[in-house]
Amino acid sequence: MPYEVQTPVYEGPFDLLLHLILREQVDLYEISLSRIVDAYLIEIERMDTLDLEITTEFLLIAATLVELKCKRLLPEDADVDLDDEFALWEERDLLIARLLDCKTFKDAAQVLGELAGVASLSHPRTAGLEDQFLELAPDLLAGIDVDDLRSAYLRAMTPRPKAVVSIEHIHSVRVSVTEAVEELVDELPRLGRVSFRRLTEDFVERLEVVIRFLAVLELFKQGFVDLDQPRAFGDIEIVWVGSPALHVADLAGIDSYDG
Amino acid sequence: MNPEIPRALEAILLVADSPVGTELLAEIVEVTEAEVEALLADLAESYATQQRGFQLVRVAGGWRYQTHPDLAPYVERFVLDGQAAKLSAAALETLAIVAYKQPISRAQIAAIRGVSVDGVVRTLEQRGYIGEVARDPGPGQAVLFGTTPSFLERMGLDSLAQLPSIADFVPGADVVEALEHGLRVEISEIPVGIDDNESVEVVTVEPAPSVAEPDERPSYDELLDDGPDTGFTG
Amino acid sequence: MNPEIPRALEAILLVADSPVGTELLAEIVEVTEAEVEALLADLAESYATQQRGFQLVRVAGGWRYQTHPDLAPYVERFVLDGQAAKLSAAALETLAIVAYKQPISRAQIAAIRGVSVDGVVRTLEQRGYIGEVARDPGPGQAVLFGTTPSFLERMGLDSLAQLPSIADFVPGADVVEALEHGLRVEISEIPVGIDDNESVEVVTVEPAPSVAEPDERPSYDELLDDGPDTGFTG
Repeated sequence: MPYEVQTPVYEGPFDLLLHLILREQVDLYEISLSRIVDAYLIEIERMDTLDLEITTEFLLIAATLVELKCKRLLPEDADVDLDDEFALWEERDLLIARLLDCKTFKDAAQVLGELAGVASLSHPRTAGLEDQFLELAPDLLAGIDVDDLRSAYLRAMTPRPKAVVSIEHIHSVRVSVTEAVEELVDELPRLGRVSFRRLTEDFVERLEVVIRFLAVLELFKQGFVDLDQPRAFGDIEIVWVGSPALHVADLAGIDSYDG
Repeated sequence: MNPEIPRALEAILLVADSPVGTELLAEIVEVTEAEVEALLADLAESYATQQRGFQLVRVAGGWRYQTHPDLAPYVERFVLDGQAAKLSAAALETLAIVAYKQPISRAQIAAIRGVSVDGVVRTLEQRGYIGEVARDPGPGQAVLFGTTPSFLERMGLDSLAQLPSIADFVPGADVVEALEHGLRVEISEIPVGIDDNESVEVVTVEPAPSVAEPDERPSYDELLDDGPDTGFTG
Repeated sequence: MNPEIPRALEAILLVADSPVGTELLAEIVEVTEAEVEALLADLAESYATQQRGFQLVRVAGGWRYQTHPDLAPYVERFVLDGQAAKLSAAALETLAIVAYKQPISRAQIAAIRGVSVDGVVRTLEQRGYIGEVARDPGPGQAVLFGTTPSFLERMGLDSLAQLPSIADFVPGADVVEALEHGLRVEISEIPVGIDDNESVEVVTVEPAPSVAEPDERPSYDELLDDGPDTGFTG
């Protein structure tokens, strides 16, 4: 069942997360991590444009959130590595710090927007010199080089604003995590090491990327791949560490997800 | 003082196509900067008193003529470009970061915004609102950006000092609390009996048993309303 | 009469780059041409009485603000000082468009810039930076401009091929449309005398009556698919 996308465009993962957390601010103690995580994942799915770079950034935050949530669900007496736990707390604090930073500048941006709005009501005079004075000027091209010419051209050709009305339908994508896992089990042993971006570069639907991401997490959980993210917000490296001739039948049950 | 001076100032500013600094004006009309300032203030006031359709204002470190804001509807009918291209939310956020944190590198802006900012930085640079002001002394020699006089003009500010203090925008304790609460890792909420908690993330997104109606897309709003944890505890 | 009207006239004439005709003014402020004429005469007189440094005068093609002739020595000093003695941003953009898109007609440039460019084109021509290189084969036989050898020399270039590449830049869809539009106007809608007919260019550039919603523009995506240069070669 296709539906129209009406959600606002989120400028980034922090933007979305802030929105999700702060909209429930009225009743602070109603805020639940699970609720936020799920709403976050749903919003990712609802996004109507697929820019892989941006998607990846959203997914990286999603991974942190899911990790926080998993942590919450683990029994206390489980065999938890203290270092891991501290790392997770650190990650959470870092996330909060970044959200606060993001919020600060969002609010500042709003004030700038208001200033710019007021300022744009006044138009400056730009008519410049009257012709008889122009002739006096010794050299009108003084200090102008070809790079200035190039930037002037780009400035002149830069699109003027226009209303963007995007009423696209998201086509229902029939993918399941199981299918994605099957594909990965086929692809990954051959590739050995691959980045998540490479792995999803052919996809046009955001949902497909999300499903692949969940499939990668599934394989990670079952110990068939190692994940590495060398740089914050960078790409995720996926390394196959399972047997080279694994069959899907060897995998533990996977929940299917119909989109 | 030569009675021509205020008239000369009017004439010069009429042909200027960007704000002219007091210093240059003083040099041309050969009076002190303080006198120029006083004369311009008088002129600005006389236009205001006479309810002229234009104003003389101080912006981006100089003086310029501009239309009175309340006439914008008429002017926009005439100026085909209409209003200056509206700044997107992304552009405004990036401008705010650059304005308050300058000099700042592209990577630092991206770290704050949480998204790649290459496109928006390029656009702002093209429009002349930000520019390279320095190079990072470190190994990468990253370009460091700062705001330009055009930025001040766009914001209608005389100088950066007129920007509200960044301290005004630091979120209050309520927001901090909300964030901490929202992201708390709360052991006490562990549902009993879930020791085999694999695919947590998958299950929570998973809409009820959709096997029966494979073609029907579930409504996620419903799921949200029901509370996301239902799937586990039920 | 609405007391805003004379103020609106002041504002419009302040932002105008070239003289504005009574007819267009009357249309914008929604009074008769005779009333506009009377109001402008009053304004001109009030500036004269108050001994302003500027005048409101009627020249060929309409009304404009200009500096009072007896202040020329100050303006000249301002020009010679250097700050104003270079091409304005608008003029530089026009020159850049001609450099990169030659041969190109005045109407096409106006369509890209969104304003009448007659004055600027004349200045650039007078300075010997651009010149007529061809005539449009269409009925209007519009002059097509290109840069001159002396301009190339001035920029330190041996040939146009040495201009910095803009290969990775795709003009906005509305620019493409503007070009298409400019060409169409020139060939099919303006039979003769394009040079004298500033206001036609200005009016035709505007897509639809966007007075009420200046931000709303039609989608030109299909045009973009044709490639950005279609407008010129067609």
